[in-house]
Amino acid sequence: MVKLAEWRGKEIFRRYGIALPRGRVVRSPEEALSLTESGDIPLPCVVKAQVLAGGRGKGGAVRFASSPAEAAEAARGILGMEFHGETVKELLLEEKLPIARELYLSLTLDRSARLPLLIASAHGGVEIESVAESDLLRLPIHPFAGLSSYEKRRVLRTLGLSGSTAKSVDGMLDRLWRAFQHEDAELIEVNPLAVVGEGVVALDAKVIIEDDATFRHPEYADIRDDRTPLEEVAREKGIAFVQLDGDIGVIANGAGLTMATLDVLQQFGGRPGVFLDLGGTDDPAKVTEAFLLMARAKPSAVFLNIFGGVTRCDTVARGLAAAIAQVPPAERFPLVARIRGNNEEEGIAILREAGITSLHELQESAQAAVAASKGARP
Amino acid sequence: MVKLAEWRGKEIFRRYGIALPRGRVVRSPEEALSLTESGDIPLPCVVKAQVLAGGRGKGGAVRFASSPAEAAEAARGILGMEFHGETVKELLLEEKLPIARELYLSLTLDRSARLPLLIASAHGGVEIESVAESDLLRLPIHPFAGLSSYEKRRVLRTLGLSGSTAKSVDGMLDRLWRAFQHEDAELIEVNPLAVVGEGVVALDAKVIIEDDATFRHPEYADIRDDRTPLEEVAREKGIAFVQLDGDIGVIANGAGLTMATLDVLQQFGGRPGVFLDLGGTDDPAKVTEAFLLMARAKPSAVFLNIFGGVTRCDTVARGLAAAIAQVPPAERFPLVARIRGNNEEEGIAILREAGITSLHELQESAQAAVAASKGARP
Amino acid sequence: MSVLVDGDTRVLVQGITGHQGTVHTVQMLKFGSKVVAGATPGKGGSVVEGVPVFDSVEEAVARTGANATCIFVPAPFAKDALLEAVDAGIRLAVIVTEHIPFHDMLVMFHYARMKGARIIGPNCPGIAAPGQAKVGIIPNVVFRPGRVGVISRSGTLTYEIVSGIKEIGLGQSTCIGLGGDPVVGTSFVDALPLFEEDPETDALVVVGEIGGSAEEEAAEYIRTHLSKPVVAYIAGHSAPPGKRMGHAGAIIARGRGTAQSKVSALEAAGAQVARFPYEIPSLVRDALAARHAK
Amino acid sequence: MSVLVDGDTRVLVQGITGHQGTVHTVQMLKFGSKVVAGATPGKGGSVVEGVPVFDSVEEAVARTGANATCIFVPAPFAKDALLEAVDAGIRLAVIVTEHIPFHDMLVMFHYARMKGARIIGPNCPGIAAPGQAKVGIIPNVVFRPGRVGVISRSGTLTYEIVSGIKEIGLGQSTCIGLGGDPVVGTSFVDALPLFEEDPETDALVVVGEIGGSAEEEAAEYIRTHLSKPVVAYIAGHSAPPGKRMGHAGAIIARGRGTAQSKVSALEAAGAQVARFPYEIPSLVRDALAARHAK
Repeated sequence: MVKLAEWRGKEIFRRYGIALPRGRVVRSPEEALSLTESGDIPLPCVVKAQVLAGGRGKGGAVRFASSPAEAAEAARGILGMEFHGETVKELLLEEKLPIARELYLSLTLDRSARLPLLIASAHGGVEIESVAESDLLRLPIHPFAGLSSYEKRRVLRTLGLSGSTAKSVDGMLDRLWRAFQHEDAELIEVNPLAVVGEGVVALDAKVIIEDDATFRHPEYADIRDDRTPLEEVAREKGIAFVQLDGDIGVIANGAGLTMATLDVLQQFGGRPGVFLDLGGTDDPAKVTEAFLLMARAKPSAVFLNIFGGVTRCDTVARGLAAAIAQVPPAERFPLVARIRGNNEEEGIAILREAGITSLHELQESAQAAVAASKGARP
Repeated sequence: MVKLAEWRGKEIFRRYGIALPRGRVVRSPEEALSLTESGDIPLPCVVKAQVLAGGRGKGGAVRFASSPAEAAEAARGILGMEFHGETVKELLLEEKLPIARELYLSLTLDRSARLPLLIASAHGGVEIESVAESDLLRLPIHPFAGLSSYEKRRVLRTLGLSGSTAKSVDGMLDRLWRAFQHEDAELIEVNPLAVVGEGVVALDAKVIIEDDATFRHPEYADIRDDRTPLEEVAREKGIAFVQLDGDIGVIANGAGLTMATLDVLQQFGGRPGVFLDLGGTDDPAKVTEAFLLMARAKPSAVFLNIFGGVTRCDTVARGLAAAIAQVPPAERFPLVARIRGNNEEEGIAILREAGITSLHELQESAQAAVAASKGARP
Repeated sequence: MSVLVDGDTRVLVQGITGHQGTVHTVQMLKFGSKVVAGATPGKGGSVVEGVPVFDSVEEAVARTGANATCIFVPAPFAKDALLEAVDAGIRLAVIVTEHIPFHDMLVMFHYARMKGARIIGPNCPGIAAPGQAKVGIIPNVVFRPGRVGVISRSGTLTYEIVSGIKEIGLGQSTCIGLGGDPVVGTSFVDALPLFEEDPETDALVVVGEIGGSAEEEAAEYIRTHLSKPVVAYIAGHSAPPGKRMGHAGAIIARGRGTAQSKVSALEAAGAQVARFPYEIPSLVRDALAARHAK
Repeated sequence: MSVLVDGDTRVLVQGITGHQGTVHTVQMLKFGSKVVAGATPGKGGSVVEGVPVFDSVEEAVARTGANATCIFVPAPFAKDALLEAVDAGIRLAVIVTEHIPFHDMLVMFHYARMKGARIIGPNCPGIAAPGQAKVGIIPNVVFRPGRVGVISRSGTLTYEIVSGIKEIGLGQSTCIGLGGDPVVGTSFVDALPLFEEDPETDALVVVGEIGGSAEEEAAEYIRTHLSKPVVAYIAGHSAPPGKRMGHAGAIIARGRGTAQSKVSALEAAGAQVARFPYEIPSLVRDALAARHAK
């Protein structure tokens, strides 16, 4: 899931010919000053923090300016802000347009229907979750037919548009659809879509690109605005690594087993703080790397819960044994291990040699991990 | 059916990135001389008549030149030639490439399967009709899936290619498929597709664009290389008008009825010379125009055979009556009329007022028309 | 019973507010069809010849229970009209519109098939079952209820032939004009089984044209599956090779699709093949007599 | 009997010459599956673990009668592999490959459905019927023939649960791992009717995850159509909203797809919902006992 900052989303919009306000990215108050002084950004203008979380307006991360000095002041006020855990490093400066109405459009996936879903509403400019279901049009689009004119007419009726404004939205719908497909987007959201004069303009852009499609779009592979530094390192090594609020480290394989492991730990009073999904691997070195990465997260204890399938128990045991030897004494932590499934006996034997006992039951091992996190020796 | 001359087809190929020999269109021996002298067209080169009929090589409409003088001489020899009824007005001058093998590729329509059909053969450079069925690969391509890699691999196996030549054809197949779809082609044929060094080059290009799709491709609407002047006038007026070898004119409505009418005339010893399909119309003026156009073809007699449906009998009768008054005495011809179907009685009455008797049976009226064409008064 | 349409067919007319749409709505109503709705974007709320018009097919279906559509919209918009009908749940679409690009029709055909909908046409006169319903534009005057099924690739030639059947005192169970385009939603082999299974049909008339191989495929089907007598006719014996005769389908290419190839195939399949349209009615009468004599 | 696969299933392995393809071919053979062919472009003529390898699926099907495929090819080529299999007439495709873009999967899903083929997966462990056949990668050790059907969105968690069922002396009729991607070829509501109709299945285990609404739809189906007892488990109770938990599917968004919403729906549908995986085996035993007591 590659979430793009507003300005990056708008760069995509621009490539597809979607109407936008005039705007520029700035990273300092000085830039804001000079772009408004030069007229590159007309006044009055909007200064928007480039963060991924929503609710920027209410949160003070969007300000208005009617002079270059105000623009610089607004930039100074927003840059460096902490906004829902993100530090604001970039701003988008845009002309402020006279908005007649605010509408909503998005394209996403309807998992049940296995179809792209177009959502439209005449009630834009607010969080779409807060709009009543009866005010939303949900229109599944079949990829074999594409976005048909009749479907666009339904959208226009929902938005209550006609004439040249309708025509402007009609063209935009085609462009959004093309962008959704060609950029392998998970989500394209325009909220608000502003009626300005006879046409429409995308005031905001929320674009999420599918991670799995980055082999077709290497340009997105480097965009990683929503990851912590350790998550980023893990990603580079091809390990799924997520940081949470607790203190117990979890190493498991497979999303379902990982989640079930977290659930069980929590049930016994533990607080999972970081988890790491090995996925399917048969490379002990990857297990070693994962374990060392886990060590860097400084967990109070680690629970290794592996069910061997593609990833065999002996592979995990070998990687783990190699890793333990490498952890610096200062970074050591209690470890509870449970390995089951393919090559279970070999794995258990290898762990035993490394001084680690593999427990059999999920329940007892989770309890042991929680106890260890609270200071008991496993 | 917009048949494109080779050079026009190659212009499309170039737009889609399909590899071609270096070439230029010339319309005089002087152009051929200067382009080869300047090196714009490298020597040796090929000089090809730009006509729509096949068999140019055997027919002397393709020549080779190894000096500018020879190029000019070849151009002089070919320009102005009559080739299967076409006068050669344009030539394509192309570099002569060192050809290792000649292959065949085309995309067309499989009517029965309702799917585009890719045809490939390792036996290129000859008329594809002469290639044994066992040496042809016929591959239906589903529009919902597009041209898949596995299908391209089948083509490459059929062509006996591997390595970089295969890669070159793989890319070309994607481009041909895109051109076939995006240009609304009825046929795209590359014969021969030449293996030159490690790659492939389209030595010839046969492209037919679908008439019905010209609303999406206005650039093709003006290309009409395969029509006689009268057919061209008819086309501008929206009338289907075809010239044949005989002398009887036929005006009918609908392709099936028109063909059946021709069949019946021929059965009774008549020779249809021009036919005109009114199609569906309810505009008497169009009927008048059609009739006057028919007059310009100087038929020995005209058989009007109408079964009224969308085109009502009274509309036809009205248009016909108006037209008869406008035909100059020198251009008059015997007329046999048969109008049936919707508003038959009104139509017959209108014709009667204009001095024309409508016959009832197809057989008797066809016989009358044949007799009239041979000098008998209808 | 009849084929594909009957007294329960509730017809929607897409493009009802256009000239042809209106004219043929009147004719369909006169024929006895239940034309329950029209659809033209932007014209919702109006009434044409007593038929309510809706902005969308979805609304028309929801409000009137329309279950078949007759499409008259211009070629550039026909694909959209068909997709709209199919997505609204309509399972029979007669497309009268001509000049639809076949690349569009490929998508229309496979999309409709995927959703379980049948297309008749495009560029076709449609379907009519005398005494039941008509969806299309075949002139009402040529019909008379009876037991002869007619399947044809032609328009006016069909009228000529159907009319001839009426003139000798016979009538039709159902008549389907398939359309002459290179890509049609329903071809002979799709339509033949419907008539074979129709208890109201005693004999079949198959009207073909040169070009393509639909008649050859029909012959194969007739040979292997059909128990009812078939009278066939192929237009275009005298057509010169390679000349376009009007229908995009009527091109002879590569030695296939000639009149002779089609006639031979049909004769080999046991069909009576008329040389001229006016021979058809008596061949049908003979075929019926032979069948009843059995 | 079993579900979707049985002793007549003839398995093709696409990507058999890759490491995972080879490893799991061995495991499938050990399980007792008839792995009859492999396909890898350019590797035709070779033999992997006694299984002949072909350049194309078409050839593999023609030569070996393969009627199911197990796809291991890398994500960028998975769409092509699936289309090739479907076009070659294969009607059951297990896609093990992970990281297939969902836009590709949309085309794959609808193309396969159009052609009457079923996809299991992608990013799934596949299907196994102990004593019959396995198409996929679920470890052989967890199985034992029996009468419990298992349907799961997870991989390793399924192994854990299936293994638990075996440890208390029960066995499985068929186990299907649906895969955890946002677009899967077969979802709970597609798989449930197969088990309902399977005479060899007495009880069902449904293993879900947070994200999406597949479990809620399953609950609705269970409530309205299922006569057999269902034990369910949902992973992800403790997952923080909005965090990606590994599977693209496991995202909680817009207040839908939470563990609580799924558990409530399943309980309302009459399923026994386990809070933890290790509770499942005994709940299944109780459900079977109650069913047999009836």
